[in-house]
Amino acid sequence: MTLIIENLVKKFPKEDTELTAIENFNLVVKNEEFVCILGPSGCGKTTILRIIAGLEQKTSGSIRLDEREITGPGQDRGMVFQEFALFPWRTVQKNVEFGLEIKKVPSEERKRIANEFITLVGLKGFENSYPYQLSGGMKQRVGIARALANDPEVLLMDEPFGALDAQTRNLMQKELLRIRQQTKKTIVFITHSVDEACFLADRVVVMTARPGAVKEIFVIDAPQPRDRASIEFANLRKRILAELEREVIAGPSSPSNSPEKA
Amino acid sequence: MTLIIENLVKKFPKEDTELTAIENFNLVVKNEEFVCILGPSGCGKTTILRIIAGLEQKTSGSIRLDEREITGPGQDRGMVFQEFALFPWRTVQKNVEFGLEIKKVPSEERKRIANEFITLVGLKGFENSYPYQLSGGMKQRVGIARALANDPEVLLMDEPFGALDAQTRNLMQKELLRIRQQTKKTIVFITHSVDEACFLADRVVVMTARPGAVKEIFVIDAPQPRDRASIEFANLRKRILAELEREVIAGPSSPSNSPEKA
Amino acid sequence: MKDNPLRIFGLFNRERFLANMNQTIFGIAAIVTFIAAWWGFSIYLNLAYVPSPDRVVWAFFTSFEKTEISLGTNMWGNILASLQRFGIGFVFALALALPVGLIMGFIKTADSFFKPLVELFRPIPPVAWVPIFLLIFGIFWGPVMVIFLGVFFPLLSNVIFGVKSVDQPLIDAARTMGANRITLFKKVIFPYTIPFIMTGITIGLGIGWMCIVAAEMIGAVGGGVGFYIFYSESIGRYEFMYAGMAVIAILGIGTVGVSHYVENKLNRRMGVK
Amino acid sequence: MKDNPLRIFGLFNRERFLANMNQTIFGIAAIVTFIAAWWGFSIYLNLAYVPSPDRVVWAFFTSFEKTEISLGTNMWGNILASLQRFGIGFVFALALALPVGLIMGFIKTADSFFKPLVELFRPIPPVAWVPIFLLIFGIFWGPVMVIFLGVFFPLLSNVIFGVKSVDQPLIDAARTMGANRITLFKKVIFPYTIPFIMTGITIGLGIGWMCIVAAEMIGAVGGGVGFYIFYSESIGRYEFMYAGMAVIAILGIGTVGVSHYVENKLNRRMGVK
Amino acid sequence: MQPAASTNKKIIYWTQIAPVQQKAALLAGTVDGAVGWEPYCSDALNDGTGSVVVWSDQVWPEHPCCVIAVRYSDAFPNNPADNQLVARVVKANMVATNWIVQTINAGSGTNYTSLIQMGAQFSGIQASVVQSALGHIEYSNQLTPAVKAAFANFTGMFADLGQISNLAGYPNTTAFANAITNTSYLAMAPDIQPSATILGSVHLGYLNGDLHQFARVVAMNTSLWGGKTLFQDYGVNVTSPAPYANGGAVMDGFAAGSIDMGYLGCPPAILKRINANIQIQIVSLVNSEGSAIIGKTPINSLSQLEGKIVATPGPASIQHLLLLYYCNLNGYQLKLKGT
Ligand SMILES: Nc1ncnc2c1ncn2[C@@H]1O[C@H](COP(=O)(O)OP(=O)(O)OP(=O)(O)O)[C@@H](O)[C@H]1O
Ligand SMILES: Nc1ncnc2c1ncn2[C@@H]1O[C@H](COP(=O)(O)OP(=O)(O)OP(=O)(O)O)[C@@H](O)[C@H]1O
Ligand SMILES: [Mg+2]
Ligand SMILES: [Mg+2]
Repeated sequence: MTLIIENLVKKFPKEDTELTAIENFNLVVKNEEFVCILGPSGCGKTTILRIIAGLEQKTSGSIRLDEREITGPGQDRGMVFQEFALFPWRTVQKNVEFGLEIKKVPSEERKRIANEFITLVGLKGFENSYPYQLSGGMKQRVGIARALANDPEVLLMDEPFGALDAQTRNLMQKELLRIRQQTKKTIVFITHSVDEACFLADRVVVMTARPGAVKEIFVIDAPQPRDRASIEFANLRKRILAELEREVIAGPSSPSNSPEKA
Repeated sequence: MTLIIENLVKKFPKEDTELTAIENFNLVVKNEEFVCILGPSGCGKTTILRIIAGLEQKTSGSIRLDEREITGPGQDRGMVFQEFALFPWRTVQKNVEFGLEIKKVPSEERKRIANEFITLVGLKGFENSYPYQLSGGMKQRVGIARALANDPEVLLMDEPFGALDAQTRNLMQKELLRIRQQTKKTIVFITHSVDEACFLADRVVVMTARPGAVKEIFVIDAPQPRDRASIEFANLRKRILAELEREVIAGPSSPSNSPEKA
Repeated sequence: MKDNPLRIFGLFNRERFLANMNQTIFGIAAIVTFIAAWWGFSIYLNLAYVPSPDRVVWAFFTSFEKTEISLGTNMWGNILASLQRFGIGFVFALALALPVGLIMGFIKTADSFFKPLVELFRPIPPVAWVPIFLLIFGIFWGPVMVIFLGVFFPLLSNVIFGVKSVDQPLIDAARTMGANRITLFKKVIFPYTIPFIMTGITIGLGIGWMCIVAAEMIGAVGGGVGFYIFYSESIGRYEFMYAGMAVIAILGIGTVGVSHYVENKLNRRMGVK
Repeated sequence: MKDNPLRIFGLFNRERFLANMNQTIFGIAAIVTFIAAWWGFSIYLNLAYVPSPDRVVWAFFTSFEKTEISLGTNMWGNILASLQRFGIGFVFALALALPVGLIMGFIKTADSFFKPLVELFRPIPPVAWVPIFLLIFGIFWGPVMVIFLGVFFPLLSNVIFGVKSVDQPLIDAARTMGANRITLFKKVIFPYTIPFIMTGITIGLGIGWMCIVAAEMIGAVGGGVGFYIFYSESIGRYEFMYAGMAVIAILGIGTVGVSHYVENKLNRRMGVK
Repeated sequence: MQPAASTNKKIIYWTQIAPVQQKAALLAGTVDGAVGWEPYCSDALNDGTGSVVVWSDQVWPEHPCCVIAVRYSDAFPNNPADNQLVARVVKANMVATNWIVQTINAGSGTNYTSLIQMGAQFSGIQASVVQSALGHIEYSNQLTPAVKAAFANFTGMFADLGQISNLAGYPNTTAFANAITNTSYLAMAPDIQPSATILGSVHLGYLNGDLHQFARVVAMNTSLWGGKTLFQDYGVNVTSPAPYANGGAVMDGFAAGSIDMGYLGCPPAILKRINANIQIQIVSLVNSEGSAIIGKTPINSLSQLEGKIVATPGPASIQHLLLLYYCNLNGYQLKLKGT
């Protein structure tokens, strides 16, 4: 599926005025493309993902999926949340089965799929644990398994590996690439790790500080699997880091953009 | 202050049996030392930090601060939480002032200190925002400012920079080192970033997978500020990564360690 | 799941055990103090309306054994009368408040329509309806209707409150997995609302018992435990009045106990801790 | 803070405005339908106890204007009587339930001691005390005591529940910043508990009005709006009875309104959204 | 009857307390005076708790008090069989009344002893109190022109008080009083004989502990009438719900269809017949007189009650009307305590 974002603007109310979180954001994500979004903390990454998911209303602009304007959430777009959003009254197993239940997948099949993804994220043995019994990283992995089990065409991932240790993170990255290879998903992926972005993405989008817009897009045509030790990889990392650094040092414009408060 | 942990064990109830999260953990953190803890997701890092903070009761073993057994929390140990734990009814400013209010610091002084640390974490302009109005990384930074403003002798930090972009993270790392330099704090710091550990720590502790214990300790005597591009740095990173990799691949022992369930 | 004998030892916690002991001792001390104080007062004051505890206990058992000639029944008969009205009124309230509350919480339009009506009637204390309901619906259905109102409104408010307070991130997550309004409702909102419903039921039970006592006292027809209390007081047999109050308290505790039992069952089925 | 004129335009949301319009229209439709149905029924049934809306409105105003000779007072007098008892009973309940609840929620030992006593008395519906309280405490303080009980227990439960449901991570955070039990209490538990207290007060207000109506009907001593309702029914002037019920409803809405106002003020001072 | 001028500052307060509890209230000091029905007046008087201010017959000689009313609807009693049942209840009441009057006149004997005992049990009051109470109640059944005139007079007072605003379509109080009294059953009574078979059943309401309605208690006592109730003796099975708290509730019982006939005071019958349009007729008198205003000893006059509180059974009762009337007569204003 192709995602077209044009002149997207999003404002939030803030105290007596308003805050422009996103301003004139333009991006096309092609079918089966893997796009990583990088940007300073608070620049609007989560906000954009939520708008794509249909969970947040845009203030103005246009956002289309295969030429259909997005008006609400749908099974075609799955999301991994930055703050996990697990159902506290469901066990790990039942959390992962949630989407499959909705699709009315038969119980046996549901179990099989759920177990597959629970194993994939390394949580075998915790099928019957409740979210409050898990560590931060384990919760995050349940969220990933839940989104993957549902097999959406577009996968929206908000810092999905942020709470994982380097090794688990590497394993998960490889698994994600394998799954993408098999299932031809379109993926929008938010991360703070330039290394991760370079390892995964077809294109890396660097955003400006608040109000968020596209600052620069890096196309990576190195074939998968990529070698982190290669010179090209190191060069790319450096270029992106430099770009980001400039943005963070420039800093966000005043948080309140009402003329009187400026 | 010197922290001595001996034969620490922590068990949690799990379904009909119990889960050993920590087993025979031994560590001495010297006065003014900066120790980083690394380990696979779910290995018990948060649990150890909570026991040091006095928020969780150990199952057995001994944990002492300057020869006094730790029995509960105290102002001498400050903590930055993995899941932020901001007071939702307080603004950013009021959250940061919390500890100072408790210490009965006069209002003017309180404001000055709070503003200093809010600026330090890059949240100027958001003093009057409530937590729900912040992005993930912004919340995390409020948590850091809150702990620092309180100026504890021992600083316990649980993945404090996990939700930050690389640049902000770098800035924060440098600020932390500067503060440590000035205030001679003892710091226990949990991270998933080997790079971060190598950049910050006097010693890096690598933990085993569940049940968590100390696997290996790396002493880093390179002087601050360290050069990430240096060969020593790269070598150290590689060694630690290799150590971690082995642990993750070995994987945790069965989550339930009751003999009947094994 | 096989039980693990180690667990009993592993989890046995000496401090917790002692703490529990302490609590029990304090609790018993409180009750003993209370009874002693009561007994002392009853002897010291020597007033008919402060009977000693043993008189009340005696009256309690007597009220069950002996038929009260001027009422033509004993306590069992009165309990039956109250319980019948209570049960019917309660079940009707439950049967109406649950669907209406869930729908009002979930569908904006329904809320806009029903809310003004609810807000019109809710502020009228159910007890205020007693006289007119006795007239319109008679001595059986009158109190039933009062209980219905007494249970209906707090339950409705709680259900609506529950539906509206579902964590937004959970709704978001379910929607991205393709939940439509119906499944959202079945799999997220309803499980989330159960504790609120149960709170509403507990409050409703309390108010329901109050309503029936009031209705039976105000109407003072058709028997019931409330009537028994009123009657015993009016002829100055205060120990029987206190016995009647104890019976009402026990009935109240019983119904709340049943509701907690159901709550636990439901929670277990829903997998909520 | 200066007001920002842009904000008014920036936040003006056509869809939200239309949605609100829709809601208002539905609400008005509901009320109109109700009044029309009532009017129709009253004409169709032609029963004394289903007076038409205009009769009730007329009775409402008449009850304020005209002194009822056989009572020696008008509605104002009855409102005064009810409001006095209500106010005193409510304030006493508040003054006792707040500290006791906070302490019981916070100090294990206090909880162990008081809980059995609370659990002994709570299941007795406050209304069941009406006859004996009237005898012991008289026609003024009797109803006051009933209201006291009616407000005290739900408020107490809510306060305890609030204290116990404070988010553990927030307590943890405060403790690591050196909060001792007192500051923990002042800066975390109390602010967290405010919404629970307010819920308890709202429930307590509802129960309090129910108690006073019941007490005034059962005892029917010393006037009050509950008495007025009962009296009007007993001589068959139903339109005045409904007027009395409307008055009670308005008093109820008024007190809840005051409590919401206080809640908002408090929340603003505490910085809770 | 007009309210005293508002310049009149002489106020007596009232509060509503059921007669059964009035003595306790006097003792507790909650009130300083009370107006109630027998035997509760005598109960307070006999042990010196209270002193008489005035007996009701001193204010309104021979005033009617309780009556038997019957509910009129499309269903009952609209045929000869139902009319028979009503007449037979009236007859049984009449027989019981006569028995009471004779027994009281005899003043002793087994019948007298059991009468006193019945009264004591029914009202929960000592036998000696019942004995003196019976001396203040006039038991009679006939709806004489004087009784009807008294009904008309009461109706007029209610109109003056503003408690009623119309006369149910009748041109004046006399016409109304005539319309709600139906003497035909009393007229049928002399010819009615006991019946060997049960002809039907009647739901009959009555008030809690009111010795005015003693005839019903006597009629229901099976030991006096050869193992059945007097009503059964006359072919009627009588069933009753629990006793009603006041006459207004009995009228509600009629409206709700819970009872077919009932014992109640005439004021609530008049008030609710007009205001609530509850279709009843008064078919028999039950008693006259038998109420009193009393003060807490040593209070024994209205002037001593000035500024004090008097307990009444409630503003719809004849006792309340008595107090109101007597206060007005003596230039006092009655005001609800606490307002
Ligand atoms: N309250 C609890 N009840 C039961 N089990 C728990 C509880 N808290 C933690 N655990 C278990 O203890 C183990 C260690 O958890 P902990 O949170 O310390 O891990 P961690 O090292 O911080 O992991 P991460 O890097 O993912 O945050 C996990 O297996 C977890 O399931
Ligand atoms: N509900 C809200 N109300 C008001 N402001 C909001 C809200 N949600 C987000 N914002 C603001 O919008 C801006 C962008 O937030 P967003 O969460 O999209 O950032 P982000 O790029 O995801 O940051 P991070 O990397 O820290 O998660 C922030 O300044 C934040 O304060
Ligand atoms: Mg984000
Ligand atoms: Mg952790």
